[in-house]
Amino acid sequence: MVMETLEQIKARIENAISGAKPEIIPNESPSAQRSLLLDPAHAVEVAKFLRDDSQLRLDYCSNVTGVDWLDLIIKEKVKVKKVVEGVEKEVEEPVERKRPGYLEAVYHLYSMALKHGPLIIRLRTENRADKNHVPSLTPVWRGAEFQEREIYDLYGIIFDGHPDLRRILMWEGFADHPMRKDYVEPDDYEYEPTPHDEVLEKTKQHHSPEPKP
Amino acid sequence: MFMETAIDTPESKYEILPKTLSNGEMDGELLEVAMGPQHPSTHGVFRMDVVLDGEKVVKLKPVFGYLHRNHEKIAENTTYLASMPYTDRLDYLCSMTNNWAYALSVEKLAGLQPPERAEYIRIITGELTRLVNHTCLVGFLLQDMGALGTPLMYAFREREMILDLFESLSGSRMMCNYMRFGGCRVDLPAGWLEQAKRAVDSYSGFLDEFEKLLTENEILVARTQGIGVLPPDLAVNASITGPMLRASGVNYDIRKVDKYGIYDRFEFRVPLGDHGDVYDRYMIRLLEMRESVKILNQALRDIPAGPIVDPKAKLRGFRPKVGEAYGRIEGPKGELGFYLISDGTPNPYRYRVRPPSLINLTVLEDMCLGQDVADVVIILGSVDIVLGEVDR
Amino acid sequence: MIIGEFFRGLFLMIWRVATDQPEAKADLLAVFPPSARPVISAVLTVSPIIGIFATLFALTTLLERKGLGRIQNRLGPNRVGPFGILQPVADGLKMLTKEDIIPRSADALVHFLAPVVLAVPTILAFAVLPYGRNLVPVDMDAGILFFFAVGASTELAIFMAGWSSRNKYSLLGAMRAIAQMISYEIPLIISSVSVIMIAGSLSPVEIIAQQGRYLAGGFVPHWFVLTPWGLAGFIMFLIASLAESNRSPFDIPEAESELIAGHLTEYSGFKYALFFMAEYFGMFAVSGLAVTLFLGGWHAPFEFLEIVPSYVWFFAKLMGLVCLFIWVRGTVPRLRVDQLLNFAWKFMLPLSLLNLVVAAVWHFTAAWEFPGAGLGRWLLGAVMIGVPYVWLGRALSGSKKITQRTYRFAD
Amino acid sequence: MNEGLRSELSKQGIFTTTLGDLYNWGRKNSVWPLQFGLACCAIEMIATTMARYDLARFGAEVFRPSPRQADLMIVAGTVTKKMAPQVVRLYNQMPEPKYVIAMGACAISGGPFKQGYNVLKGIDRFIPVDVHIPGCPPRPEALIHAFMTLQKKIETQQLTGVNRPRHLDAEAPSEFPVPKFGGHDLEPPNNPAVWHAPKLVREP
Repeated sequence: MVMETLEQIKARIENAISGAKPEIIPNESPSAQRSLLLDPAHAVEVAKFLRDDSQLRLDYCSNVTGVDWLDLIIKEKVKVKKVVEGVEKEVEEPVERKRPGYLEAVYHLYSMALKHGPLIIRLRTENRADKNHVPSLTPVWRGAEFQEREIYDLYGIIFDGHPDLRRILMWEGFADHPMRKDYVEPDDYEYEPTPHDEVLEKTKQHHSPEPKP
Repeated sequence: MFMETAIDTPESKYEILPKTLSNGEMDGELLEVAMGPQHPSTHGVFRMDVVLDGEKVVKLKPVFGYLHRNHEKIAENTTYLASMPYTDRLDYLCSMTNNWAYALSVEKLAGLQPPERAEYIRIITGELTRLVNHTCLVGFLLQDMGALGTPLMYAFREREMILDLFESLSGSRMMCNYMRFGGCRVDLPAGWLEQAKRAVDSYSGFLDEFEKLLTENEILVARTQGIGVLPPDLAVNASITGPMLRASGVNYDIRKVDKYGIYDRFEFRVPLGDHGDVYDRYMIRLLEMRESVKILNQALRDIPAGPIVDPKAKLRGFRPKVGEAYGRIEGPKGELGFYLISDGTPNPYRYRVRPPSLINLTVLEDMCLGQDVADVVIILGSVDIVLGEVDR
Repeated sequence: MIIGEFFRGLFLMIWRVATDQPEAKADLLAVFPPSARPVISAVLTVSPIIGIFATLFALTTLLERKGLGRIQNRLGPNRVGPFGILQPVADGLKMLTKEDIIPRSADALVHFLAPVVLAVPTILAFAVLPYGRNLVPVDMDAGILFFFAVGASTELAIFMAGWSSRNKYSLLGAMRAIAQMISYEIPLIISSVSVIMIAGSLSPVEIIAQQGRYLAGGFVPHWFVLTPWGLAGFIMFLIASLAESNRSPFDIPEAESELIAGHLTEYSGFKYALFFMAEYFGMFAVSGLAVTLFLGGWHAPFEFLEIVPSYVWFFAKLMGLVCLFIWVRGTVPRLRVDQLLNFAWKFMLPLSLLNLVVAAVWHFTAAWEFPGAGLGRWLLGAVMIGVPYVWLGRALSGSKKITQRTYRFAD
Repeated sequence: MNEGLRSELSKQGIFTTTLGDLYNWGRKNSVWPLQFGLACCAIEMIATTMARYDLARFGAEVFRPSPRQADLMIVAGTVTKKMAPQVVRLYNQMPEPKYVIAMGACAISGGPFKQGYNVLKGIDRFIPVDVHIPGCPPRPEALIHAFMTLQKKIETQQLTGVNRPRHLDAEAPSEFPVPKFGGHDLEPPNNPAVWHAPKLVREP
């Protein structure tokens, strides 16, 4: 069975839930799996709607994953009006815009009843440091329980409303979130038989080169 | 009491919990036992913190991570192709289907289409993998039930025959690393199809023998029927997939739903159980093996000649366009999916495995509550987990 | 001179034992002063028993490993000595030299005593079994009673082991062992009571003597197993003895996949070996009793075979039962605790009580003298035990809703 | 007794042995492994005990689930940092004499997963290893070979003198410190008494 298009779903969500502002995230790759960005405030409501709506019936939350987007410096050229040599001109100027990083939770939804899918929804935190809360969808789909715990463990997204948010893969007392892109591993590369550049740098800190006779 | 002090294992939480009656008075004690990470029945390094009232389970918390070997992190720091051997080591009983799922996802991401012969080879190897996995699972389940190895020995005898096939095809018994984006690595060696045909032909006979040994065994029936019941609505809500879902009576097989590869060309049925207990899970796997044999017979009959790799696919400098893709297959254990985000570089920006084993464990506590310790072991056995995939 | 007498006595003893003659020790004992004779006599009796059964234990472990290997279509140990025959010796040597660990928090004294308390009664139980014609260590009038009395103390030892280890798995194992062994003691004893009733004696020697006749021209032995109550009793006795010796499918106290090794979890080295040995000794003892009670003891199956020394028959029957135990172990999965207890109390106990009635009927119909009376008695007994067996089996399995299932297929 | 006399006697049909040889023979032929698998290699370890390869021929099919009764720990698979303390603890719980086979690339050095943040780069950082088997995973034949290597090693051990095995040396430790979980890594990350970083020799 073929699912409605993303635009139709978006319109129906906006109709059904006032204030919800889903946003379509494009995907240029051949897979063409576009996704729907939900605002955290209405995410649980929207999720319930997606699960219970008779045409969608997305009762099966297949995959939940986190993504870490670092701060990004976007370089673009902006046309500005400037007075050059007394004449006002329109000049292109390079501007560096900083897009603050954020963490993202991605849910892949399917329908077991109607056998369609996937619908991909995304939740974003405000930033990567302190405002890293999103609502948990575990009350809607229990299948998200361990996967959200895993995202909490590895990415540090805090899921509000999760029944049992503890570390799942690393031990209690582990301080870092190792899947983040800026995670630095404990330095225990005592030696490395295959010389990668990065590893060579690390090994240099440990070993002084052999003294030449 | 004599159990108050802990044994010299600081990590395990050996403690006595008060057990209260309905009027609030203390009555006896509950026993907290950490089963695992080294326990003969946990299929690897998995721990269940079990609270027992006598022999009845009143609480069970699974503890993961003892085999968390950072597959995803490593994959994000290396090229797309270099992750292929790592996928072998996810679910180390079925490397072929892991390869397939990953190749399928990358093909979605990069828009590749494997040629017909490659699709046939994938189906053959994938279904052989399913046979291996289900046979071993039944063996391990019986081992957990205390059958002292005999069914497991028979299962592994058959497994060796299929591993011989994999070895002559890919050079490795377990870690095949065989599939490539847009096809397969090498073509079938001479005589392989005949050898495979012989193995598949003898398999129904083996299944008959196996069933004669086990299926109507009164002890097996008494131990498994009505144990670990999983209702279908909970199964769907908890994202259970694979034979475990179908044992609960939900008709959802990705081979039928997505028709990935060329599964729509084959005639096979999806067995469904009505009770969702351990016995159903056991039987569904046996019936699935028979269906796999059917698929294999058709595939081995129809396999065409031709190239095995999409000419568009390139091994060096493989950089998919910016974007993301989620591809999934019906692995022997359930839905095995790979979620990839490409940022245009040779390495994936995000690489995620959707592990069926981990997610199928979501309902472990629900199934085990109120059962005996002895049942916990076989319920876990019937879920079919491989820790490499649970913890990745 | 005395040395010559000694060797003559020794030789005569061996010769008499080998040829089933009575008073085997007499000449040898005459060498010693009268005050020393009781002690020497005891040593002469005990040392062969321990020696033979220790050897048998070693061979049985090998037989079990080889036998399981054949069941699982592999070879089993074959590298140590010819056909791996020295494997048990190597295992024994290693066990003896292995470090002995007492866990820090264990109760050291009880932990030490448990294997001893287990080993002693299992060896004591060998005292009353007749191994051959004129070959019974202690000819006790209440031998069967003695056997069950010493056999019952093994439960204590297992509980001591589980309790003192201070390990939760051990404790669970010990609890299971107590429940299981006490439950199965009852059908074990009641199924042998029918034999005692018919034989009218508690003496093993007397019971064997009553099975010493042959019918049909010496080709049908008069063993109790060939009567309806005897057959039922024998089967129940075997099942109960499997449970008593903690063998699969009743190996619940040390269920490997559930409780690591149950009460043995914290035992290492020689103490573990003692447990292991005692388990096998228990199996030998209970099989020996089954042979005595039901299989005609040391009597040959056919009259003309009585020329073969009697102890050969005894040990042949014993090893036959042991092989049966190994076969069972290689084939069936394990029961659960509650199923095991249900089986003991709801099935075995009523049937074994009923078996007493059947034995009584058998006893009182002995006077029947019409043509075909023997067959009639047999059929009557068989019906009396067979019908309740089927009915009880149906009733019990029906309550558990165990059904034949069919499966749906979706296309 | 010297070798010459012994071989002379054995030609005459008299076999002589020393207590030490007998001890080594017993140890060598009855190596019971701990039923303990970590990852992929565990499946090959199981396959080794199965019908085709049959480790039982060496008297080693007695896989004991409890470390108290085991002689040999086959570290079969990736040791993660979360699992490493338990592995060391299991080793400590085994009675002497005890042996360790590190099976597979991961157990030796971290193998393909070496770059992982949660992967211990070789179990020999915490406990002494008798035999290493390379491979990912090693074939069952390789495990059998390692097993025979271990037997050979036991057979040739001198029970006295400086080269005596660890369990006969009162000075040598039988237990090794169990690492603790830290905020970022295991503490300590290796046991300096057992392991030290190999010297880096590289062409400039």
